[in-house]
Amino acid sequence: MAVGRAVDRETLLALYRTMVRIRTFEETAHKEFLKGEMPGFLHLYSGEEAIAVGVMSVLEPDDYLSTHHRGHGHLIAKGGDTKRMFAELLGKADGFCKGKGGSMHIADISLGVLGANGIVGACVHIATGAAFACQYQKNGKIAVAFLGDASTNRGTFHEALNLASIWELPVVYVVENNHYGVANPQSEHMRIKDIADRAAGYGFPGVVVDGNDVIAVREAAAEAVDRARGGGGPTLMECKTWRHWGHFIGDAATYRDPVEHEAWLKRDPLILCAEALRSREWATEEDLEKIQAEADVEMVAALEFAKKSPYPSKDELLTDVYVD
Amino acid sequence: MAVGRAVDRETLLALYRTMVRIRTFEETAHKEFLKGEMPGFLHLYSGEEAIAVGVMSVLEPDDYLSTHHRGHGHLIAKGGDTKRMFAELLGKADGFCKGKGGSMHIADISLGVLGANGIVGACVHIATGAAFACQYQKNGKIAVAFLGDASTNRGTFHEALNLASIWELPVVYVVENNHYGVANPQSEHMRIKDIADRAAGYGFPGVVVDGNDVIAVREAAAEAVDRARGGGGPTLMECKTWRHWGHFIGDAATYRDPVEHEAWLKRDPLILCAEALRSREWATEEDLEKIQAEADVEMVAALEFAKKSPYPSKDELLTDVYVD
Amino acid sequence: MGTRIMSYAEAVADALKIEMRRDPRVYIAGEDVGRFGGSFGVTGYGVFAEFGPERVRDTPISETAIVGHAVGAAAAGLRPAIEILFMDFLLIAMDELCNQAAKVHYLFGGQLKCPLVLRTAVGAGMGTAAHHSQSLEAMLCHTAGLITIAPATPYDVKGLLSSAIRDDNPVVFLEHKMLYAQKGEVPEGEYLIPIGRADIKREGSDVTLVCWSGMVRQCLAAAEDLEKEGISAEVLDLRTLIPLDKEAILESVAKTHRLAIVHEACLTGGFGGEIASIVADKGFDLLDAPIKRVAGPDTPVPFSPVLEAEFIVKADKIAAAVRELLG
Amino acid sequence: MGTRIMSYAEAVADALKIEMRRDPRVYIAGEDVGRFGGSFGVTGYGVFAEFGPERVRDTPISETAIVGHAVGAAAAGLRPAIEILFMDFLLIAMDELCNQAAKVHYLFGGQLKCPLVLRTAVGAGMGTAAHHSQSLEAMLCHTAGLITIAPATPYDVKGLLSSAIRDDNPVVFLEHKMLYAQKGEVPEGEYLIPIGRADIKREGSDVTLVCWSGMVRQCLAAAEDLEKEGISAEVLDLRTLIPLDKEAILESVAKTHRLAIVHEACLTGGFGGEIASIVADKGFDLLDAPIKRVAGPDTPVPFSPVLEAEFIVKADKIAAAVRELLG
Ligand SMILES: Cc1ncc(C[n+]2csc(CCOP(=O)(O)OP(=O)(O)O)c2C)c(N)n1
Ligand SMILES: Cc1ncc(C[n+]2csc(CCOP(=O)(O)OP(=O)(O)O)c2C)c(N)n1
Ligand SMILES: [Mg+2]
Ligand SMILES: [Mg+2]
Repeated sequence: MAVGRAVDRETLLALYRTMVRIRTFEETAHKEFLKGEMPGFLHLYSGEEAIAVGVMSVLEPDDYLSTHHRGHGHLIAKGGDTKRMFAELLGKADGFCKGKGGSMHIADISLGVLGANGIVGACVHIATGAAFACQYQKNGKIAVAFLGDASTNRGTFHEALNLASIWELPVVYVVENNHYGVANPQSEHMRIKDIADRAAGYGFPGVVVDGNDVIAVREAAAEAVDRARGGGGPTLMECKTWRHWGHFIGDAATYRDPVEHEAWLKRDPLILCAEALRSREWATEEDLEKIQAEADVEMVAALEFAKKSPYPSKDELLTDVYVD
Repeated sequence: MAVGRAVDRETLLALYRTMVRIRTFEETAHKEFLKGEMPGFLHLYSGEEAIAVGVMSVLEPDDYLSTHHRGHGHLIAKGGDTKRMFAELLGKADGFCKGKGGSMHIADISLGVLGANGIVGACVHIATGAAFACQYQKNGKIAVAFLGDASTNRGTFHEALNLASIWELPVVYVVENNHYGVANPQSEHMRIKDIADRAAGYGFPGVVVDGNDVIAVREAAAEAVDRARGGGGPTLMECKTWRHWGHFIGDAATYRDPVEHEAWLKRDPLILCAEALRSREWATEEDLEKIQAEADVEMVAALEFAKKSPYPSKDELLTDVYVD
Repeated sequence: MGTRIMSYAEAVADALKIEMRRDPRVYIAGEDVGRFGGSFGVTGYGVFAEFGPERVRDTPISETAIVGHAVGAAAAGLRPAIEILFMDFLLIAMDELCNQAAKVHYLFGGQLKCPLVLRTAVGAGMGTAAHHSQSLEAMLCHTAGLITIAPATPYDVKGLLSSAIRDDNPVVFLEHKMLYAQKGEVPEGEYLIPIGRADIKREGSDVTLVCWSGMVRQCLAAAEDLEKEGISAEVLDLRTLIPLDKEAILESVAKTHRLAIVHEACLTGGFGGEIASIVADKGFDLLDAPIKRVAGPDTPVPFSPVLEAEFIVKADKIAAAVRELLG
Repeated sequence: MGTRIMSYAEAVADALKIEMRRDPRVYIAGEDVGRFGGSFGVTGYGVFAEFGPERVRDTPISETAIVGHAVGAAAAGLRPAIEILFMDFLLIAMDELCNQAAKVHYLFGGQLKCPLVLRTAVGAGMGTAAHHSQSLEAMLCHTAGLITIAPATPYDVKGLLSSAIRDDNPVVFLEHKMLYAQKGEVPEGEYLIPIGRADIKREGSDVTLVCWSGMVRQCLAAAEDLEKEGISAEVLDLRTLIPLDKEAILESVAKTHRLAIVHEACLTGGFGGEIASIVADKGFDLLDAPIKRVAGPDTPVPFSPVLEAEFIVKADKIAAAVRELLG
């Protein structure tokens, strides 16, 4: 089923709202982490919201996706409940994974979200396999993988994309090119400028997209999703973007050029989307503030919920190892 | 040191002689295998001789190479002693590996041959690492990997080529595209026609070569080798070719189109090279027959030597596990 | 339905066909499993002929994709029966197997199942050297979340493969390449052998020989030789390694008071250690003698026929260890 | 030269610097080991500063290339000291490590050496869940051709890393991430601790606690608690797992007649099995009680702090097992 590409007022407001909710979720988690209340690693999606939101806006509710360590935004954009997400981040019993997974393994399988993943590059195979299941079952669904620029140097990327090409699978590979692995800039982890060019090695289309422009992402995603659903096989979609913070919280990102950083901050996807709304006169300052205020309220309540949620009982250590 | 590209009479005769020696080695092994005298798998290089011989003709004696399961030709072309090769194929004490490796692991390290390998795709990393050692030691050497078409679908191919590109290593990747994995034709294991196109994903040159024309291989290899030695980084060289037999001896290769097979047999690299010699009037029929006769004598003696060589003593099972 | 004499390879194919008829979600993927019929000929026994290229799928040489895609396919409702040609190549896909397939159920708090079967050929004996001969079951048995099965007979291989395909957990199914041609009586229709149940392949009273896969034959041969000397050896074929049938092991040792564990894999770090440890803890008071392990040497598998023959544990070595235990 | 108080992480860096000064063939490669200083900060302790990007090399996220290229580099005369950030990721490169690095010396009949050191961080305790917390030493210990080292103190880590880098075999060097910040007295200059030699970290006469890496601290704490109850526990830190110091284990058991083996890794298939098996064979007559293993449960490592804390073996569990042994 092809999705209408035209972005009307309601749609753009909805996209903006989801982006604001992701940002607010992330910055709430950020503060909580700095207080020392959150165990493990925290990789924030702040600055990359347009990608998850733009892509998800053209997916059907039961399409699949798999993602990587920076996966909160994808789950929210697919409809994830932020209460249960914060609970997972705190290792609580009400978390989606009963606290067993945490930030790096957050997932709501009922939404088709086959999980964030602690292994860089693992999601590429998982989405490919899910896409195969869709094709095999002829159920009209598709799958999307979200992955980082640096992850495209893993062998899994190569093997998965080649398999998807051979089997003509209904899958879209969305590279979130934030120009860095951890501290390693793209120019030092590969010798090409556009990762989309790698699609040529597999014989399917690769496209470069402004990953901070939610409308551009949505348009490119619509084309890729239509291709997948229509039996046209995979697409590699490279979205150029920038993370606002270090690789994880605790990384001051001193390896980045401050001038470049500032320039990217000016192209914050929320700012760009707000401007698009304003310039079309689809939203007043008040409307925008209201969206932010609602997100603030949601996240305060969600975090509150998570804090009150109990820890899993110790017996949970031994459950879910095998299916009985 | 750039190698002269001009092919004079002496050079072409030498190339032809080595190709004939490889073919004769392989067909001698073939017969022996059919008699049941050779354990394990036997993957013959018959039909692909022009590649090893053409590439090796522009290498220096102490350059490195690593190869795959179909690796006899590379060792002979690098100067390997056919007596010790047959001994290895028979699992004898005089084999290069004392009989511990066999056909799939044949190697003469003193010639820079870092081994055939039972793991498809492993040689790509090994040559890349050896090339790094050359660069690091600034010793002017380079490394070459010989690999199959189907092996380029492994993740190792992707990771190694990307690393070589980033580090600008002096390495040449020679894909011996015989159009099949085991029974899987190229059209079913990848959706692109020219594997050389994959180089674009790493930002270095890829070239397509007629792999049955030893002069063409030599010329393309000279360029790639000069680039590597001159600090210009890696090259992906795809040599189109055809194996005369099944994947291993015992595979009747019924999956191939007989018409296509016949067409390729007419382009047997030995036939093409012989014609090149004749048309230039660089060799008479007699000269060519003499080369074949010498190869026959060599291989009879070499096999004889190998048969007489003792098996390793049983104690050898436990040696060479660790370096003391 | 009656029984039929069939080879171990045919028995594997038989189970595949029965399960694929029964459940359309089951498909096969691997290198050259399609028209070529598999490098050990398994899918050539009518599997490809019956189910065709949609359900018996050739893959590129991409071991991480074979295992990795299956995790996603299983998560999205299929039941992959994938093949890694030689177990040695499974080392390429350990991340997909051990970090993904084995862990997704736990990681996501039970939200996801990963019902896949990974068939692979183990063992030495074909002269194929160090990259085509290993028995690496110990690595898998250390991975919580995986089931590991290693049948020794045509009867067991069929019944256990059916059970494996119907199980909701990821299963690694080890087929010994020197057993493919071995024949035996096999029921024609469908039957299930429960996962996790060992089988006494020969009763005995003086010593317990715990074994699996290719070593069952060697233990039976050793037991026959020992009988001539008046020594009665019980041969306990584990069949499934994880979950391990500890009760069967302890029961047998309670009867014989002596234990030797026999495996083809290298001694050090082999799965024999697990079995010995369990008995040295829970069965300590049952033992009249030290626990012996008879296993491959700590070396790669060599190519040369004389060395390979020396590598593989044979009946004589097993019998010698038993004599030591009783001497 | 005197000694200095330094952390385990600094001690690792110290050994790297000493060996890189000593031998220009030694170089480092890994993800973010360069200017960033390594994700655990190790190369940030002056290693990158001193040796720069030529010898301390950032790689792409390409674990098979990190390990695989090192085999070729070692074959061509270098001595790579590579890093795989978390041991969990080593599952990606098991083929390069176990099929290539470990086997090339044997495969090629001794023609080739593969002197490489692979440093990697193991263990739970940071709340990083199932893909960043594993202790997978048992898989390595089952691979003939590899040396496996797992030091527990700043002193041991420095002396053993120097020995590892000078060794001509492939060595996997396991650094426990919860030990990086632990401080201790370390000689300033170069010194070598022999590979394959266990160390009695505390003498005792009633029971032997065999342990390594992160569990040494827990065993020492347990021994202290037990002392208050009049139980004298010997803490034997293996330090090197392969080659295993069997003599030291058997000697200690000859003295104490009781053995508990303690490891953080999951119980089933863990390296504890190997140790128990050796003692149940060669030390059977020395034993006055069953052999106990105190180990992680057979589960992935969970994220939630309460579950992770439950996963990790602590002194109280060890002491309880000892009481059972003596009770
Ligand atoms: C296989 C593997 N290697 C290394 C890591 C450690 N690691 C986690 S995130 C990361 C960088 C990922 O970069 P990229 O793919 O660009 O994603 P980004 O973090 O920029 O979104 C690294 C090296 C890992 N988790 N898994
Ligand atoms: C990692 C791995 N997977 C599978 C195999 C089994 N195998 C051996 S050769 C081969 C086909 C190789 O095809 P290609 O790379 O084109 O080389 P060719 O045999 O055609 O020269 C396969 C699948 C292997 N040895 N290693
Ligand atoms: Mg990135
Ligand atoms: Mg080929």
